[in-house]
Amino acid sequence: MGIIAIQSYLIISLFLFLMGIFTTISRKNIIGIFMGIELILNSSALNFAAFSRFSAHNLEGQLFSIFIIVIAAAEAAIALALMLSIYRRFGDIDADKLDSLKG
Amino acid sequence: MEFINSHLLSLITFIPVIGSLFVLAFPRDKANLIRWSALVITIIPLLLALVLYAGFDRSTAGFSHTAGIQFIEKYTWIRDFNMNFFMGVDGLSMPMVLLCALICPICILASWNVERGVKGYFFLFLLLETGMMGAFVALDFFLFFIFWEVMLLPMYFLIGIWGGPRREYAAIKFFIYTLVGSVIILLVIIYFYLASAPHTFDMTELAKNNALFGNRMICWFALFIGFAIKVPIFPFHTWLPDAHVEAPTAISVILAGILLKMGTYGILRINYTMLPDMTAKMATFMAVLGVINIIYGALCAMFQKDLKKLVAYSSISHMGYVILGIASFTDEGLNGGIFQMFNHGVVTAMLFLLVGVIYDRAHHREIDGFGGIAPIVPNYSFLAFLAFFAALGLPGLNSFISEALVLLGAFQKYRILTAVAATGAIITAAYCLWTLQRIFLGKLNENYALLPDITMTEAVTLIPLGVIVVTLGIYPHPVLDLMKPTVSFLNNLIIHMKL
Amino acid sequence: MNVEMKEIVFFGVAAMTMVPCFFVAFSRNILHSAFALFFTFLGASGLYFFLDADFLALVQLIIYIGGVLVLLLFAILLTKNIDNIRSTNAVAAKRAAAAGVVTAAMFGVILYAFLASGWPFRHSGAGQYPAVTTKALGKLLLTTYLLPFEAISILLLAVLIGSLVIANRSVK
Amino acid sequence: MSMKTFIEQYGFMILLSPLLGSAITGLAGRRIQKKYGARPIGLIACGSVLVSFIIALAAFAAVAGAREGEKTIICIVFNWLSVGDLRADVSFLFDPLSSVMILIVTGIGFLIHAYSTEYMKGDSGYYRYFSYLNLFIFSMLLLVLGENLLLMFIGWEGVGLCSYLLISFWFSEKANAIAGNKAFIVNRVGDFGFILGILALYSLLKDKIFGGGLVVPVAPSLLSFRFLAENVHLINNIDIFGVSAATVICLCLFVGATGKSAQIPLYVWLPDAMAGPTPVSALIHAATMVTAGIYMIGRLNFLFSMSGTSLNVIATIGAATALFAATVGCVQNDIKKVLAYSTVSQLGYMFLGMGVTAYSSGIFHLVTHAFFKACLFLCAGSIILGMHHEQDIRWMGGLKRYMPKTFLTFMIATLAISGVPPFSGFFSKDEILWQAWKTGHQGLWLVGFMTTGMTSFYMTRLVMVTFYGENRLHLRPSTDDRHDHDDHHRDGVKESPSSVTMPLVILAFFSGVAGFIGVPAALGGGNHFEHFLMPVFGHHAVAHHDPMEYVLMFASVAASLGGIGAGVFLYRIRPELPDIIVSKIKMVHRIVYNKYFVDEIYAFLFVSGTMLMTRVFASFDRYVIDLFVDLTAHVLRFKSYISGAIDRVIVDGLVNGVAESFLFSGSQLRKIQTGRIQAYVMVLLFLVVLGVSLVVILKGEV
Repeated sequence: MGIIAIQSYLIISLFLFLMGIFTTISRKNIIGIFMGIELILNSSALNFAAFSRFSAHNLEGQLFSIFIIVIAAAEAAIALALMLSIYRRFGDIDADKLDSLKG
Repeated sequence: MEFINSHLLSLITFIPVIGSLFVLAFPRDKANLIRWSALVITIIPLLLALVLYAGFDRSTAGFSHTAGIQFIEKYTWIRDFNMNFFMGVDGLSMPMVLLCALICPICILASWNVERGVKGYFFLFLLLETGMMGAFVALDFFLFFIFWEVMLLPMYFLIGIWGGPRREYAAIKFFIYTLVGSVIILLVIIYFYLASAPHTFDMTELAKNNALFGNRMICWFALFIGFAIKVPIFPFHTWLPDAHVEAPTAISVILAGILLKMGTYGILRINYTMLPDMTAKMATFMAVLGVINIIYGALCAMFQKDLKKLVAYSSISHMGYVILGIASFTDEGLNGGIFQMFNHGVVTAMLFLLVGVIYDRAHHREIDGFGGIAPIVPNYSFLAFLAFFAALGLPGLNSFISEALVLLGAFQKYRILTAVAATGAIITAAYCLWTLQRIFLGKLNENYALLPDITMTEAVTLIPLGVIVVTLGIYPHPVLDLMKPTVSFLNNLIIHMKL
Repeated sequence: MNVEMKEIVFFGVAAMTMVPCFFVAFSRNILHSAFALFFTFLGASGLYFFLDADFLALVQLIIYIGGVLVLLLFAILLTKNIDNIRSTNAVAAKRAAAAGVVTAAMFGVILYAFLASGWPFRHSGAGQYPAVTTKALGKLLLTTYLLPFEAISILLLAVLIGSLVIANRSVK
Repeated sequence: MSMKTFIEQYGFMILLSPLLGSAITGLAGRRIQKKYGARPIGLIACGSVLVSFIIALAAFAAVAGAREGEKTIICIVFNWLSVGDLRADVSFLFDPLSSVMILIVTGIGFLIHAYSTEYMKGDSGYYRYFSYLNLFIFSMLLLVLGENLLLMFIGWEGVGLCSYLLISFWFSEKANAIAGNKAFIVNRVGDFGFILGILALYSLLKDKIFGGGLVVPVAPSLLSFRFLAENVHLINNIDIFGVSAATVICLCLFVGATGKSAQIPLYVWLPDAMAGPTPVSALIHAATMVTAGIYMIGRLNFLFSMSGTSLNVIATIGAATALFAATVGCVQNDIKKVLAYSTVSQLGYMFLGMGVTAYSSGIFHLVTHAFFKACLFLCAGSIILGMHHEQDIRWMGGLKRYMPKTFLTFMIATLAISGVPPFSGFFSKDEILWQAWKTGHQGLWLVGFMTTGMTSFYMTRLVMVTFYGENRLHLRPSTDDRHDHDDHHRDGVKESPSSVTMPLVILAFFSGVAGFIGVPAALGGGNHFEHFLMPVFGHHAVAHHDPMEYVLMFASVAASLGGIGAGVFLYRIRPELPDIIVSKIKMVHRIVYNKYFVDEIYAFLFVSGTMLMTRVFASFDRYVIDLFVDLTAHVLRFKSYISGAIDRVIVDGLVNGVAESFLFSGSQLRKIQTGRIQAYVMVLLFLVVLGVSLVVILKGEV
């Protein structure tokens, strides 16, 4: 029972979370950014599940993870639609080109 | 009829303003309708002034409700500041009201060919007349100050808009100069209000218990400077030539004819009655200023190239006689001073109208620009000769009587000063004749060979003034008797109060 | 050494979750990173199993891999034009450095939080945790968490319509 | 209705008729002249003067006829001024002095009016001329009849005005206009003295009478002559500036007299006054106006006799002027200029007479001078008419043959002025010289004596040059453009028509006869003139027959005959001699000819002096005062600029600064808004890190 403790889950989710952030920031492609976000969401869902298992001992944590997953799915749909329209409009989906909001 | 009699003064004062509202109502393009209605509106106060003149009692002297002041109208106006609508006329203001009522219709006639903004012009003009009339008859200090300001504003616009090339500069200079003066006067008014026991603005009350006021010298000087700017007295006079040169004819007639008298009227009405002891002390100071005015004005006039500026400086010189007269505290001197105020009003009005006539025809006022036009315009030159000779104080015309009286009165008190003032007559004669000679006599200047003689309207403005100049010269009683009781009252007020 | 079979599998699953992350982050080809993502999600669902959250793991599999990842692939295939896929995915060095800094900073902060919390080892209390969680989750979902459940359904509906509208409208 | 009451009631008509005449011809003249030509205007003018002449005769008769005590008749019209203690009525005083004067004024005036109807024929300003002339008669009568000083002053300036108008009558000529100006301004300078005299008199009397609490009848008219005559002694012992009041007042009044009667300091205007038409010179600048000064001294003789010094001053100035003017008169070439200087000289005589308190002899000389000087001027006028407006005697000559009547009258008048016995000049001039000698002014007598010689000399020169010898009209250089048409007229010099010569004859007759009214006792005459004026001038000690009077009489006759002889010799027998003499004393001649450059000196001293002063004052006004005004304006504007600048720089600066800093930082921050999403995320996370670390640091451990 040694290592399947909450610490390891925390470390895994932390790792996932950090890689998620790294990907979101460094990727030039919008889809890359989207992947980073998915990783972050996963890491948080994992965390919820881990805590629900190890400390809260009730299922609410898991329930919350489910919510996160559902939202992630919704978000993916929207992201896809946006990407399609951006692609059609701008011709490519390079994040740097989309700076019309530049100050 | 009874209503008119009891409210004569306020009628005379406010008819022009009410009339000006009618003028505003007329459509803009009916210039003639506006002109004629303006004329009628100014004729009514003239008639009322004649009624006033007829009903004026020439025997009472003094400065209180019972004696001296007649046609009193007194209504409480602002209760808690004890300001009341108090109007009355006495020997001092009666000739001035007459002069004002006489000059205004003549000026309306003189501004018959104003083309630009006719409605605005006549509205402001009628407002101006109310201001002047009110200032002369107001006996409540606050009311006096209000009319004093009402008189100032239209003047600024009339010069500023309808004036000559440098009108803005002249209008602003005039406005600020006079405004500074009136601000100083306002300070004194307030001081008097606070210093008087039952806080009052009523001039007669203030005069009665004027012993209450402290730092009398400063008050006297403040009032004197405030009014001196208007007269104008020597150091404060530089606004006059500019304002005159730039003002349209009718306005410079009003400015010289009536507004200058406002200053001396103020000194007599306020300085004399409210600070008699100070006035007595400062008599020599005033006399010296008067003589400077005479000599300085005459010499400057001689140098001018522009005819209107020459006449402006000549009015400074003539007003010097008024100052010398009122500073002499003798019956002859004071009577002469006030009579000179009336005469000078008539004479300069005539002179400025003449300048206006020639300016309308030749569009320039250079004295040397003309030459030998007497045979071409005989009527005009006859009137011009009459006016200029009246200006240089030829005996038999009205100015001589007032100047002689002033000199007779002043000689008793200031021997050398009056002698110097008498030399003024020589210089005045010199520049008047020299101007007449350069314009009317000598070789004919070709480009004025077919100068048209004076028209009907111009004649109607000039001839009444000419008649007055001559008749008052021969028989001065009609105006002179008005002021005698008040003058003797003022004189012994100063002499007895002399500390 | 007495490391049990369970812990080894756990290690495997953990590695399967963490290692592809590098590919997701650094790979030049967007497709490769997509596939890497597939393995990460798979690893995650494995971890859920370890947490006895069986329903959750399945949901993860179905929705994340079945839904999200498929959409992702759709997006990649629709938007990439074959020839310049490489360039679009290149990770600008300067940006990576910045990202690295931020990540390290985040790592530092969270690590500090871990350490400051004393890092108590707490093992999984066996027994109180139901093996099959679906029924309990369902009950929980429809009783105490009915409101979020309804809100989520509305959200999904809105998303459904929204994405259709966005996709169509932009054509004009 | 006795003559006296008639005068009291209708005396003012004497003034009214010329005034009406001048008003009618002046105002309506142009239309009358256009419609009916010049005749009616001449008639109206002469008629009005005739009416006043008749009334003057009546007044003279009334005064002469009156009994000893009431020789003065007052005609009060209305109260003109009554202000404070001053009461002046418009009232007229008919007494022996003024009745004599009005006789001269209206008599000679009428003759000159008749003369000028002919002389001014064809002049476009005909109506204007007569209106001014009538106005002059009115003002002169006002001066003479005025009952108080103020009224006299009005007449005084009125005459000045008319002389101005008439001198510059042909004003199209610039020189005439300037001459008119000069006359009026110089008169005005004189009037300045006159006014001062009145002021001083009035103020002193007022102090004395009202100050001293004297019981005085109802408000007296302080300046009226009758009142002055009685009360002037009151100011006897008062001093002004250390000098006795009477002297100061008399000298001031005398300044006025010199201005009006052209004595030494203020005579410069009279020669230039010849620019006016000749009849004007005759009436105004010979007979009437210039005598105003002498009349004034005569009228105020009681005042003048109070201060000996002023009388001496008057006498000396009179004598000096007489001599000075005579010298200048000898060398003038313009006929009217010669006569003008001779007038100044004769006036000097009159002042000499008044100065030596021989008032009646002064007035007597005034009367006789009026006749023969008017006659001389009118003759000059007819010569000028005959010679077609040529005034320079050098181009005349031999007119005896062409204008016999003018020549004859001119001769009589010349003899009169030179003081040849039977004629009037002798009696009046000799009377003055004798009085001068008798009252101890021997020096002045000598000057007077020399002047008599010179007078007769220059008059004879005039006669010889103009009437004898051949006609030199053709020698005249026809340079001046006025007479380009004169060739065919050259020999057409003809006698003037009768209406011109008739007044000449009358005047010549009077200048011959007038002397007999004042024959001195020494010559057996009753000296009726002096006797007549007795009530005005008081009684003189009846001179016993001092033999010296005869000696002086012979001396003066000898002097005048000598003068005539010299004149005949130089200009008739040896006409070339004068040129030789002139060439010898070139310098002296030039100085005297140019009137000792007095005009130029005056012009330089006074005219350009005042011009300089006006320039100084006007520029002082424009630059210094306006400088202050504009300075204050500039200072205010500068202050407002400063406060404006302060506002702008500091206050605005701050505000702008803040705004700018925001702007600046904004623009910097803007760079952050790169539009790249990751940049935002990065910043976000960075801030989270920052926030947490801050919380940790601040709160110690978590």
